[in-house]
Amino acid sequence: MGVVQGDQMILNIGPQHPSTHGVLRLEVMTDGEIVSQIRPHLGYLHRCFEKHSENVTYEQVIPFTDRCDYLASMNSNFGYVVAMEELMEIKVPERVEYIRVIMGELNRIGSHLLALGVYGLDIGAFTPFLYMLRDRERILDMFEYTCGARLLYNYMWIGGVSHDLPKDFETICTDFLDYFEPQIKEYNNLLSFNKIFVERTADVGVIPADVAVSYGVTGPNLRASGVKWDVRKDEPYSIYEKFDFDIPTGTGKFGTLGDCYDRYWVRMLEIKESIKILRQALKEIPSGDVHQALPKKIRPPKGSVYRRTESPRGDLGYYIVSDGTPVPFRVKMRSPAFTALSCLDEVSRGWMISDVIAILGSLDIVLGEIDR
Amino acid sequence: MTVDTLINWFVTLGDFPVLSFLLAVVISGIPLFLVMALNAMIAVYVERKVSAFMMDRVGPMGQGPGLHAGKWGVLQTAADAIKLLVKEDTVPETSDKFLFKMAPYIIFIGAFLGLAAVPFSSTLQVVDFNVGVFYIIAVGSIGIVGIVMAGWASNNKWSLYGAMRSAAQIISYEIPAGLSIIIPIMMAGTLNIQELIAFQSGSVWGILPNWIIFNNPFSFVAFFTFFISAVAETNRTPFDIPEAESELVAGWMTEYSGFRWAVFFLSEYANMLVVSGLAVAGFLGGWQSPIPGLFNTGLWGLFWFMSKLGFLIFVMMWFRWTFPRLRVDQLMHVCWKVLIPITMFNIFGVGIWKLIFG
Amino acid sequence: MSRYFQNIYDTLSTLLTGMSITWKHMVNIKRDNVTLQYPEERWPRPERNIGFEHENYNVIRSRLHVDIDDCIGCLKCERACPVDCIKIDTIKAPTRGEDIPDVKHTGETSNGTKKALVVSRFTIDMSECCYCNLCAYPCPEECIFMVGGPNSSKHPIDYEFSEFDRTDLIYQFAKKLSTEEKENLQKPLPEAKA
Amino acid sequence: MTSAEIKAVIMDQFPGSVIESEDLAEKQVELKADQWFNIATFLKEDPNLAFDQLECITGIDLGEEASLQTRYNLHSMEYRHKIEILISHDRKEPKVASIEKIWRIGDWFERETYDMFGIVYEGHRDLRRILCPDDWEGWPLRKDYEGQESYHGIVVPKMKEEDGWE
Repeated sequence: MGVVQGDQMILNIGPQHPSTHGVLRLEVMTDGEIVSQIRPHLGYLHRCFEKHSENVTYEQVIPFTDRCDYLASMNSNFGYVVAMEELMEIKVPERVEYIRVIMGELNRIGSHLLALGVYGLDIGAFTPFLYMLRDRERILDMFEYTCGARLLYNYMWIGGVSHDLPKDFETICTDFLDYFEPQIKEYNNLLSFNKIFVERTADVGVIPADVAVSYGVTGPNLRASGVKWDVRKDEPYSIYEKFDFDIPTGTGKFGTLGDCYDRYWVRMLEIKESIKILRQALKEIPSGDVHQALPKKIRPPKGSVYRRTESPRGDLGYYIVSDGTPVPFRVKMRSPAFTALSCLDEVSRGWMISDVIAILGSLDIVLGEIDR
Repeated sequence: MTVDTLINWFVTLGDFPVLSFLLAVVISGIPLFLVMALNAMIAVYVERKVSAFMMDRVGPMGQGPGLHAGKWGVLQTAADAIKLLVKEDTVPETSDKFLFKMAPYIIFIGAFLGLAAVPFSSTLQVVDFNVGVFYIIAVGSIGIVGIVMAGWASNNKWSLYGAMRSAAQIISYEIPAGLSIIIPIMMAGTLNIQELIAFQSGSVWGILPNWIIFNNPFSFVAFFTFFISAVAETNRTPFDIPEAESELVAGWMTEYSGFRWAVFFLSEYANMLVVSGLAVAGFLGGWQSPIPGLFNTGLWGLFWFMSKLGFLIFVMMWFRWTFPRLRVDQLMHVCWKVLIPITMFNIFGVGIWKLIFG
Repeated sequence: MSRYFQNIYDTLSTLLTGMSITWKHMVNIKRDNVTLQYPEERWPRPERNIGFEHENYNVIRSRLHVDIDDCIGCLKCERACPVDCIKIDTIKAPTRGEDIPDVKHTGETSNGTKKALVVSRFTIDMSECCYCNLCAYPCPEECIFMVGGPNSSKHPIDYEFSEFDRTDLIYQFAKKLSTEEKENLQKPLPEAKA
Repeated sequence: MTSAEIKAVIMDQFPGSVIESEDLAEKQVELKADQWFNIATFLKEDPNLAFDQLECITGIDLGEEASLQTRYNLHSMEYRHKIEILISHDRKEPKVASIEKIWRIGDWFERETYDMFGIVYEGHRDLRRILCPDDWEGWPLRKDYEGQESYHGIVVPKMKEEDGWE
């Protein structure tokens, strides 16, 4: 561990801590409050997702993908299923594509809501967290109408979805969107423009664009550093080309480009974009049978595929190798939170302990996905 | 006032001055402790309900079978009290046991002494010092010794962080608090709290009560600087950095549980009481009634004092559930670079105002 | 210098707007209250009629239940389960489709298929079940399902089945067969062959 | 640029390092392990290749006796083109040059592949296990991996048959 000098102190922001967003141990070398080095220790939540998926059949892997990123499991399913359909060249009916986009975007709003709410908690504001969770509950109810589960859905299957939308899902969803849009203004007045919140997050934990790309940071964290990269626009999958929405990037609103406030603000703007997509998707959704393209026996041809999709935390990549048998030969999940956490050490040098918590919160990591 | 009357009464019985003094002090101390306990009970319940209502939830409600929390969760505080009394308060093995056990009592003494000078009404005041305001400010800083002792004794890094932060915070916020309480003293010309309140009787421009807050613009600003530094002194949001839940888990209180933690809790709410009592007495006309002419006889004084006190404590809770938390260096920035210059300017302003308008 | 006062003005205005929002929420709590008092008021589960016909599909995720009379022992659900929490043992029935009263085995299922196997053990370990509902789809007789939803008339929804002891969560659905009943079920087979 | 062109560029820059084999998909390029570090720096520095984002490093065990393989997915933010590079290692002592000096995320990806397959990346600043505990024996994702009986006295249960199931 190296000789610990006089006032150097090793502080364990340990596996059990109110704001590590999961089971993560940060071994922080500090002198006084200023942080000189952070060594994250992972693996507390390692459940051998990749080993499991070598012993279960292709469709049985889906419940495991749910449990990796349990805050956005719809998008995790979506990524796995899109990769599998590319491997097996299955063309999915139009209605299923629309349902998947609707579910993916709703799940993105839900995940961002929780990320922003918990970020307010890390900075010390209790009330926005409650408001955001109250609205997230309404999204979880919609998921429950459709597939029965609130958090871990196993809803998207290879070649389709398990259940069609309930009859009045469109009205329920549009009611939610109409109710939810003015709420964003309230969150902004309460938290986003709050001077103390701005003081605590502006110019804190700046990730320059090249460091972000070199650390493989993706998603809102990368866009906050000014790099305009979104898999939905740059490597379009499913029917995302049909919708017009734009990609919000960081603008250094209250401080330098790529600081904690930008990461927070990009997520808030992304919620507005997701609402735009949802409104278009709900208007144009065709009818049709969702079980039509479900293959009876899933036995993909020999070969491998690497497919990326845009999860709320960034590029969620699935590298699937199949050897012709109904059991996957190798499934590797490239987790966006894993790369986001890797840059924590370099970014939070020289900041104070309370800033480390702020930076960690702004990266919006989920330990289920990091440890797999 | 009660201590003096008791002493005079005992002396008439028989001339043993030391014993009568001790008796008087002990007898008038007991209601003080009751006020503290009652205040903590009510404040905990009100805090739960206020925070709940602000977050679109309803807080503790008495639902469910068997033992539950009373009609609107009224028994919740009783449940808390029993829990804290019954719960085992552990003393960590590696901690400095003597200091660990002493810390709660020192913090309690800090709050308890301060309460002695709070003027609940024209007659209801335990001791009427002729240097009341100075006494409360001085006694307010005893608590820091207890906090640092608690932080150091529990021998864990988080508590040490919490203690260091709270020491820096309370000491540095003593200055703006002291400076902004000078303004009522300058205007009333006395340190004695009862005379300070008496000075604020009558009305100005007919309808407005003659409180110091309405007296001139500088004292109006001085009330807010005093209130902000008072919030910082009792470690409440947005200055609750010592026991920042999301960083230091519970700061210097982490290792405490059971009754010792209850004492900390008691003295936190008592500190809030003392500090807002001083704010009310200094700026909002103590037990004077807001309508100048009417309702200022006998028990009305107590009612007005308690309602103003209640409002200020509610505002402190309102702060807690709305604002995020400052960082330690920002806290220092606000104190040294914002509050102190403003209070200096206020003192200068009030001086000029008194010279011109007498 | 002006930035200093601008800062103070910003702080005051944003903090006051924040406070006004919490005040607004506090004042009309009657309208905005979201919490339910759990034991008395329960959040309605989706089986209430919100726009889809219950008869054709079951979307509920709750405790698994098996109508053992309809189960033909095809082991499809055991293979479909990703976490292997279903265990089934079957014994070859002496004659296809006849009831065997002494072990209370019914020969035919409700929709008419003749059973060739006697299910001697059908256990589901609900403490390991991940509620993914993958086992309900392949069942030819639709005899394994999650309680509630379309079948809530016979089996009302149940998601509060917590136990004190973990092994109580292992549900046995097959009828109890004593050991000698199992023997004499196997014994007659050799005579039939001979 | 399509992956074929990128393959051609690599071939003429580093002759003899590309291994031709038929069952490779069009977008994959198999390289020998010896010059990998220079090729990697070339891929990153070259102006018209500019692979500045290392998407993913996947370790694969190709079968009981077959070799281990590391697959690098590279992507360029500028030109939006991608390439997948495969490097095989023999089972006994898999070794390859580490690229974490070039792409900083390589640090953690390589540590994870080392943790799961035991592929040693030379020149890595601090190669140790990232997900499994530091003193875990064996490489979990290899096909011939046998879970250890007990870890620090905690027995690793084999199958659920014995406990609690009658």
